[in-house]
Amino acid sequence: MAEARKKSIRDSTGIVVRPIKRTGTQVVRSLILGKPNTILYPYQHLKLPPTYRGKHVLDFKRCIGCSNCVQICPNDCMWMQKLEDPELGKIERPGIDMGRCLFCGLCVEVCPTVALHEGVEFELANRDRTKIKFDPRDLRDDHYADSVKEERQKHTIPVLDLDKCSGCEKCAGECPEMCIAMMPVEGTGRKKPEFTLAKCEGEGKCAIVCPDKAIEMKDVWESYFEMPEPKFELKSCTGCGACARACPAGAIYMMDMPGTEKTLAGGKKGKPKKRAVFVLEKCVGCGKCFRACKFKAIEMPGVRK
Amino acid sequence: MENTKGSPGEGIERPPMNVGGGSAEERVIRALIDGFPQTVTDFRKVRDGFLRAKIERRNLYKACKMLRDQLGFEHISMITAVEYEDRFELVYHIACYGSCLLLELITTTPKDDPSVDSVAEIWGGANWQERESYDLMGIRFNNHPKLERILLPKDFMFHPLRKSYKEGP
Amino acid sequence: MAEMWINMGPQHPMTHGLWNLRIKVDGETIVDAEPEVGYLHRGIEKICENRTYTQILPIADRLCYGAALSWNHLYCRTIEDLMGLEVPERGQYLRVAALEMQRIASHLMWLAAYAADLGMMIGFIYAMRDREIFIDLLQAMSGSRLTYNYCRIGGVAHDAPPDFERDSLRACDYIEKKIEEYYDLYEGSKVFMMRNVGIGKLSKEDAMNLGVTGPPLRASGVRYDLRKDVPYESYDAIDFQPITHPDGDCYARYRVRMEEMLESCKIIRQAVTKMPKGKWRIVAPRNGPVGTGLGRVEDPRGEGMMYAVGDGTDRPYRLKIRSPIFVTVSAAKHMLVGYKVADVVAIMGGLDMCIGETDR
Amino acid sequence: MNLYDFCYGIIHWLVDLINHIWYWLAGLPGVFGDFFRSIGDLAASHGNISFFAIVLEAVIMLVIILINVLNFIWIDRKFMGRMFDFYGPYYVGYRIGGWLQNLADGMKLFVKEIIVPAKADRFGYLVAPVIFVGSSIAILATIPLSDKFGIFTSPTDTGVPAGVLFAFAMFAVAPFSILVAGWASNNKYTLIGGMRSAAQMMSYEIPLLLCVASVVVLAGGFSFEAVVTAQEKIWFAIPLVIGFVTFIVCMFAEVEVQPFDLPEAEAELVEGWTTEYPGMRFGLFMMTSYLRGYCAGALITALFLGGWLGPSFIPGPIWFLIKAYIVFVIVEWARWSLPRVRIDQLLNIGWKRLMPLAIVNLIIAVALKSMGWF
Repeated sequence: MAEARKKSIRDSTGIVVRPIKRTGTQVVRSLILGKPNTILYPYQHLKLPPTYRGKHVLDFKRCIGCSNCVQICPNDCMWMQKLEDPELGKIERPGIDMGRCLFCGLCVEVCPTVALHEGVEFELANRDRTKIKFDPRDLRDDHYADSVKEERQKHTIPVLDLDKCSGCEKCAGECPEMCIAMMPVEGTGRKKPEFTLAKCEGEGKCAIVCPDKAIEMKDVWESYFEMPEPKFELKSCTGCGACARACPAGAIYMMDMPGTEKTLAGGKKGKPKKRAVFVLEKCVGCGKCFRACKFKAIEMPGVRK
Repeated sequence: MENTKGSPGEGIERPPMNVGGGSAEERVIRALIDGFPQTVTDFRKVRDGFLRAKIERRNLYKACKMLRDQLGFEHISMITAVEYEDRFELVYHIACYGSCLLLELITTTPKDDPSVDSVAEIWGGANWQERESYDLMGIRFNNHPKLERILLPKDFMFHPLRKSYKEGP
Repeated sequence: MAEMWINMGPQHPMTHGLWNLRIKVDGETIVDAEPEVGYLHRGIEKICENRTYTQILPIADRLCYGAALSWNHLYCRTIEDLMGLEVPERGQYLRVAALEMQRIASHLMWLAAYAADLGMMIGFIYAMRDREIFIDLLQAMSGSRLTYNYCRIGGVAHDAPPDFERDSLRACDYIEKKIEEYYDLYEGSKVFMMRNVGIGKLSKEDAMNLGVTGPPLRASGVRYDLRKDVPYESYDAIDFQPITHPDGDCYARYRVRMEEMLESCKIIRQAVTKMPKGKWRIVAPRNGPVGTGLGRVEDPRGEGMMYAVGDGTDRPYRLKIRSPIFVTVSAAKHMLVGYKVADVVAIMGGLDMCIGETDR
Repeated sequence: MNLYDFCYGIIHWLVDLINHIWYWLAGLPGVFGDFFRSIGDLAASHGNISFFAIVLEAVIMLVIILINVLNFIWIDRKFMGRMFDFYGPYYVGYRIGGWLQNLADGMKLFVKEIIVPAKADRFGYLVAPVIFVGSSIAILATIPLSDKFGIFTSPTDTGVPAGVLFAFAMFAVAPFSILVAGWASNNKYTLIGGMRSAAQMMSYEIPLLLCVASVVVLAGGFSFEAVVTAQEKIWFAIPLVIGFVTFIVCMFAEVEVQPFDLPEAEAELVEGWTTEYPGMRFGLFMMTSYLRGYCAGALITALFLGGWLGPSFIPGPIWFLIKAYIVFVIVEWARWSLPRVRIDQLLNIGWKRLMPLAIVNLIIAVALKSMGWF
């Protein structure tokens, strides 16, 4: 039909009639047949799709305060704020400065526990610049996250709680795909089960058989971004526990190393030195341990201080 | 319209040597190596339709002239200036409409004397790109028709894309 | 008559965006023209050197506000070439569909600005109204209306929204019917033809030599379309024809863009129906390898290229952006000389200027 | 019983009312009484009453026309809105379709600050709008809405004998004021805008007046009443169809409507010659351009579409206004659907296309007249 239109200019007889006929039918169409194309804004609102990237919504229960979103934000418009919450205790949640935010949606994708979402509210104008710096409490909405269909797949993996684990190796024998291997933890003389998650099918036999309930099957979201892994050097670790306290995901446990007690003045035995042990399945790659460690015991390639 | 899979750029007259797609690459390679034996080094075919070659800056101009006249490379897509620790690298992407080829010519210049012959006479499209490289990276193009700053104000003293250019002016 | 230099810009209703066209005028006819750019230079190439690969995605969107998605996609292609990644099949088809919708939206934005320049407010309003259809489709896919940030390194951000296929097919039928109406509105009126036919002629040799690419090049008769000749994503699995026009004047450029919109509808239909199921995204490595990556894409305005140099860290060492309009504008002189001052509007409007990408 | 009688009656009744006071004061002793009695006699004299009657007539006509112009602005924006597929003015006075939007705009322009550009020529800058608005309103003086309803000076009067001539004379004063406005505001672009507009009007004045000449030849008289009554049997638009079309196209150029609105070409010159006029002066210019739109409509109906002639169930003036509205809507319709013409194309359309057509039309008119059909 485009070729049919290929008329030379000379015989475009309509000189001015055809465009007028065209606009005429448009008047008829919008006056009599349908309503005009526009909506009367303050009284009528457009329905926005659920994927619309508007004002952020934060689920306090899901968020673990790992500051991944703060690090990935291209405009540095997020900051971690320490809060005192009645039921969650002392927590750290991100606040957003909408004045700088460019609504790119990267923070929503990098969040390991899918706590941060972007709602459909876009009327954020305000006369006072400080009022568009939203405090975490302003962004809080604990049941918005469940209503949103999340595209990332969830798969259940065994999660180890090292304090309860006594190193009895029952889970290693039980696992049908043999993906659990008991690795000795250097210096502490105890053993710790290492999971190769690629082979794990997630039936949870190891969780059932574990005598002291150290292994628990948890739903973990797949991550779209490759997150850095911490590497630990025993030599320079003084066992101060700063990294264990800093880790939001609880992936670092302090285990004491027998035989390193120093004899104190009164001949009594001092407490044994401690060392950090990493459960890498829980790690979300936020780099907080790397920044907390003052003795360079933890290496993370590519993460800046 | 011509037949469905007519070779693109058919409507234009091309130098006689352009025969068939596959052998076009060999022909370009042979022509360049015969024309400039020592100066064209490590010729590589990255993927079909994309060649890469290093060339001395001495006879860059002659090579480009030959590329346009005999081998039918009518379009210079992009001129990039990259600053390394010890050298400047100028990457020329030259495209041929006839056989959909893209040639990446890389020339290096010492760090202290970043100057190279201008190809603005051969391809009109290179004029502004060379001015931009001069403006942002400080590479002088000899006998360029109008080598001035294009993006930055005329009285700007620095070349911002240099690694040494850290904070504001 | 004394020749005098006139400044058409930088703040002028004819220039879409901030650039200045200095024309030397002898009476009414143009003798010489010299465009000046650089008023919107944000130093994006320097910014990208201090950001990680993922953080550059939203910056790449803001290169050209008219076709944000095609620049975002070009950046992703460059980094995928640098890292040697392969995008899953569904991701490629989603990208092709989104890119073609962006092309139609960008051409409609051009048509709106072009009609408004020639004095037809009605053309502006119609084109903007029909562009809304595609903006809504892209909004449902990616989440925002102008800077979509839809492509990710190694795939696409979100899957297609529910009943995406039905909506896009309906949108294509709607826009094809509307383009038929536009032919009445534009080619039907002799006044429009008087202002366009034979104005701003650019010969084939000049177009090729001066580095003009995209619709203005195809309007001068060169049958070269990157989507067809250097197929990327899944364009080779889709059959469509690049549009050319022998004349090379303003009318030819208008004509090429209108028919390209119809071609894009054909591509969208095929892409949407052939879209396979499965993953649409892979996890990209955090640190890029040492080496170089090249992306070459058919932007609605011409041939967009990016050249990235990686140095092993998670930030690019150098990212060069080749903007089609930056080179096409340098050829403005050849299109302008010999025509009237009132034609500058039509000729420069025909190039679909987007200053964001010109000045970077 | 034409408008003059009606106004004469009103003024007469008013004067009698006031004279009661004078004659009551006339009862004062001596010279004071005589003084008030003479005022009373003067007021009641025929000259005084007819003078005020004509003033009242002019006021009535002006009020009617200005209400129509406001209606035109509203129709234009509403009709254009629907043509552009949106609502048009809606919020201000939404029960009557946003009609009050024009008043709101007027109010807004009233409160704007009056700025005179520093280096502008003060006298020229201030006088230009006065001439432009004055001459445009003066066109309306001689256009009667019907043989009974117009500005007449005696009960049996049927309008100014050379009404058509006067109307087009006033119509041609505008280019002078546009030139002065463009030049006086001391801005390069408005100067170009002013000159372009003057060139455009000059080149379209001649074919316009040739068409008018052909109409007057057929009608045999210069007054509107003669022209309209001559169209009793058949409207002049039918025999002189070429003249009708040329007249409309020339009116497009005279009133600076879209295909020919070179002076306000947004693309090249920002706003043409009204750039430097802020506030209510710009409001006056804008309102006057619609007023001239009405005048164009009125002249087309009067000369070609048989002014107030029409089946009698609708009174004369209403017929006149209906036809004027229809012509205006058609002008707007074409205005919003055509792009702008280039300056040289504009001039060669004027001289090479319209001029011959106008002459051919004049020949036809003379031929018809000499064959005695009219």
